[in-house]
Amino acid sequence: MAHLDSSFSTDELAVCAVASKIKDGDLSFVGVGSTGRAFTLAVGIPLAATRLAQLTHAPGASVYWGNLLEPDLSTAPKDICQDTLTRWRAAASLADTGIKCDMLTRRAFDVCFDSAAQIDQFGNLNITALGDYRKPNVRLVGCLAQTEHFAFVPFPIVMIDLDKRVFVKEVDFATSVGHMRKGRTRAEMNLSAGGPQVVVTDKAIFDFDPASHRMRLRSLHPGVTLDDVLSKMSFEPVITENVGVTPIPTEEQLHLIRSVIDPHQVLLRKA
Amino acid sequence: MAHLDSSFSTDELAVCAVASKIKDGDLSFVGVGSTGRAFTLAVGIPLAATRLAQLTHAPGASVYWGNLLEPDLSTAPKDICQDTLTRWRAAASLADTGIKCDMLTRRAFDVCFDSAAQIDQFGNLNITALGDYRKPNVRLVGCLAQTEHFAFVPFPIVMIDLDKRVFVKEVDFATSVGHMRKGRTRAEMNLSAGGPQVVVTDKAIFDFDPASHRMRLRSLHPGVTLDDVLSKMSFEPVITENVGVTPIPTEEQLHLIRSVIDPHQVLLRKA
Amino acid sequence: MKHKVKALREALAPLASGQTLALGGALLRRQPNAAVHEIIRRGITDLTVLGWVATTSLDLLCAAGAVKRYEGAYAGMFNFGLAPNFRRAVEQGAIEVKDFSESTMVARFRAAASGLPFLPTQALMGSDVAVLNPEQIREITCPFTGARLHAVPPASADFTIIHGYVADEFGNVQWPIVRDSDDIDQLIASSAKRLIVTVEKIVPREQIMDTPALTYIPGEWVEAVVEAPYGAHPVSCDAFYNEDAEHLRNYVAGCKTAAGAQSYLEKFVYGLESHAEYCAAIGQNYLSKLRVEGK
Amino acid sequence: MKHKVKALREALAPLASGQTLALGGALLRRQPNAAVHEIIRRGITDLTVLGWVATTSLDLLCAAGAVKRYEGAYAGMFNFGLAPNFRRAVEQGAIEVKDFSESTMVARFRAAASGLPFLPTQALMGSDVAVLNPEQIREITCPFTGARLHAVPPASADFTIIHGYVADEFGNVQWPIVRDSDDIDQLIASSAKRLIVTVEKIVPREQIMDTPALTYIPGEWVEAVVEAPYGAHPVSCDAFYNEDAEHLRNYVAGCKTAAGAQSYLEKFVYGLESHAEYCAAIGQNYLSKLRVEGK
Repeated sequence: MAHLDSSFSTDELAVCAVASKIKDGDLSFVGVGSTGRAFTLAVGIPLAATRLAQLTHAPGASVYWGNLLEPDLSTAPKDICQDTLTRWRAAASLADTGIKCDMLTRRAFDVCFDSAAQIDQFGNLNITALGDYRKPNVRLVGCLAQTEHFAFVPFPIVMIDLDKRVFVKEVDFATSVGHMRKGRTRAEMNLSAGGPQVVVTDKAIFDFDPASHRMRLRSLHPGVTLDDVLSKMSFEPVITENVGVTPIPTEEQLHLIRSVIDPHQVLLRKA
Repeated sequence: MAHLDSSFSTDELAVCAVASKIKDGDLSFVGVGSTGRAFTLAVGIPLAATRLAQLTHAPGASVYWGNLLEPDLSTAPKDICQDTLTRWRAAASLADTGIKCDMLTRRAFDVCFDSAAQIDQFGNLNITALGDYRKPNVRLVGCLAQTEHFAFVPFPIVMIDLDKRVFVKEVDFATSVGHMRKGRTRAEMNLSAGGPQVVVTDKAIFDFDPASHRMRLRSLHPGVTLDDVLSKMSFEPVITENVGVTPIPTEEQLHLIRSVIDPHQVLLRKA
Repeated sequence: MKHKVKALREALAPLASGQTLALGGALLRRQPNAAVHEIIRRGITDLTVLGWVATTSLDLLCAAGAVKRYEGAYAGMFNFGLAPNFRRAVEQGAIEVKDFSESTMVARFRAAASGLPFLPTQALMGSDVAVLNPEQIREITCPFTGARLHAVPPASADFTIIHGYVADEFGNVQWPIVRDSDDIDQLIASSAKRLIVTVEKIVPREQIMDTPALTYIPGEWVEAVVEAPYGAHPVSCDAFYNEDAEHLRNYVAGCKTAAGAQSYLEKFVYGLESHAEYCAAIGQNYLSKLRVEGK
Repeated sequence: MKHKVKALREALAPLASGQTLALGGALLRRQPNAAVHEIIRRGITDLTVLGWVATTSLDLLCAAGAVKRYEGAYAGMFNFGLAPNFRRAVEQGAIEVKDFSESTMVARFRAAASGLPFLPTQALMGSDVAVLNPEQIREITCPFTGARLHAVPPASADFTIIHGYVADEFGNVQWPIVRDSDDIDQLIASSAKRLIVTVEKIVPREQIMDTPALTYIPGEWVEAVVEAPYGAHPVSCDAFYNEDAEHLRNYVAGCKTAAGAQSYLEKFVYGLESHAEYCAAIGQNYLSKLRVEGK
């Protein structure tokens, strides 16, 4: 563990990319996650990134994870079973989740993290149903608070691996509203500022073009080609001249992630 | 204390009258009261009456007093300072008063107790201001939850001593709406069933005439004449043929009040 | 203040097919599974289920064909995947779903708890949640600002079932000081018309009365309280026992088919008479290994 | 997660005349009187005060001529009578009052806490509370049932001040397990834009982190936390000290006239530099007799 390898995983790259978006004092909404890969994307990377930000440029950053407000991220978790969460030390565990919902709707969060089964070119997300909503091909989980995330949080970060069936032209069901839906802008739908700001994938990072409201390629991960990316999307993102390469983690960042933040590989599971 | 006097006080009479209105299983809203006589009327008599009902015909009756739900009334209080309330044993002391307000508005109470600076012939109450609301002769306390009491509780019991300045033709300000206000019935004001059901005074007991919506004399306390009563009211109540005499306390009731319920005379203070 | 302890069967006797049932619990915590087993044994059908973030309780009812409609913010098996029986029934068109987001489901329970015919929300603007549910999500205008909002109706259930930690025999339910508070059980309880609470343990009234601020569901809201230790199994009751990961994995795998779901129900529900028999079938020794108290 | 401990003067420095100020506390419990003394010393005027069931905090501000408008469910001195300075100012037309009932004041703080431009209520039907306040109480129609209701606007304050029990240096405020919960301090705190909390004692962060469910105001909501022992005097901080009945009786008697109110303010506010001087003026030995801890 002490001996660092200068190579890094895609998840470690994502942790550093996400950490760079977190500002000092930011409060981030982190869900309790789901199974396997979805846990890593929705919980593991966000928690590791917040802790990395705390340890580097944003000592005052914090998270609301599950119903733990400012959980102590200095102790690396050994597992994620119920009792570990029950006894996790935190600044607050308010009486019910309704209080957290109020914080969402009164815009008390700065950042949130979202994953989904579908995302479209305008950043609409679907975690509800694939196919016809009333008799779907695949019934998914519902909404959780992801509808609120895009309605009320200024800086939602989407964490999804690139996949042609996931990055679709138009979502079957818009659980969370992006920058345009059925030709209507957020303002026309009575939504204020918000919607997804960054999409972090395993191949590239995107944001959204203010003019067209469409997803825009910002950087390719090291060693990834534009064709790699486009071959995994069912729509073409906006591509400008200044597409960069996603910055690689520094030795210091890798040391912190591997030795301090997640030594038991609970947050970033080995593939 | 053990030797009982067959004579009784007006407050003891009131305790027995109120107790007779409390049914088994009733949940009563009792405020935290105010100073002197108002405390006896709004808190002392209601608590003593509920305890008397518990000890006689209504073992399942209970109160929500302040924010104590089902306080232990079996221990007679020695004083009413903050710490006595803080440490009063109870079944529940819910996280905030908003939860009690929800219980009011969803009609979870059966009975409530109200006192006021003015009550009029239709049972409207005023605890807000005497004179012109915008520049009052006497500014009173506001509303508390008394507006909700008459809007949402099926059986409000009003506790007021008879007084010409209190029993007025029309209240200066209707904090709580009775059976008619400015010529409009409860239904016309979009209020459902409720409003004051009984008015217990130091001279007589009243209810309300369903036809005219006006206060109606039900019984005179022992030794009180109709003229005594009318001389202390600024309006004439409905008077039917069957005006009775308020039942006097039994020896058993007096024993319970004096020796078991309030031996330290905290609830029923000596005049 | 009435003695409210009942047996599970007796407590649930008034529940009938076709009614609306609200379920407490959140993800893998305090799903009222013992009560759900009893409802399934009763052969109840055509329920409208109002949930929050439901897992096993809802999915078991779906396995038994007891549900005709679900309204909630989530239906799944948390880190064990999608809810297999719920999913199959919805995909077959056997269950109608009305989705709500978390804050709007909270608003619906709050409306019911405060006796209001609606509450406003701005969470669903532009979302297909609103577009596809004009029955329950309607546009209104703020009379002060002119802002456009949606109204959502109260989550009004005929019956509500919650699994709590401990209670006295009058139905006053308390939480431990260290617990996982990521749920809305108190709110769901306060919205109930007829509330049945199962608890891990009935404790002496004296213990409750000493710390009234730990009571989160007062007996005044409760119709019946039932002692059902391990009443949330196979999910957890935080501060008492962990989720049973092995059982949950087997459940999700077995319920991939309708036939598999039927054999699960035969083995753990239909074939048993009571919650005590369920605990015996799971094994008391096995269950005790899930316990976390005193850690 | 930021260090938020400040001195009272520093914490209140951003408050300016003409702003809207929400006050926590209920009757004779946890009125933020130390903070109110400081506001009066600052010479702040023209405040709109949003209260709940306010006593000393409001009345002191009225004595100092700092209030132009009050909105709340109560203003008085509980069992010590009417609020003398509030009453005089209102009767002289110097203060405009907008009365609300308890559930509607709760609705207004809830609207602010959840970012909504209004909440509906049925509590004020027919009451002069509504008839005389068309500015803030407007009729609306339920889009589901057609029922007539009123809308009330959010209780939106520029600043909010709460007196709490204990907090860590990051502003996480906890309540004791045995306390008097008859208030809406958590709700008022959650509705705040800029929240200043005074507490009896700053305690180590470790103590807070062990029992996160006892935190009722998280530091994330707090702009500054101030250690102010006896910060609610002359009212009580339940579980810490009782109300000072003698002081309150003298206050109410003395404030029967404007001149009496001025001499009270000279003695206990203007003539002192800080809360520490206030406590010294009252007398530490005298104060310690009000304590109830460990009883």
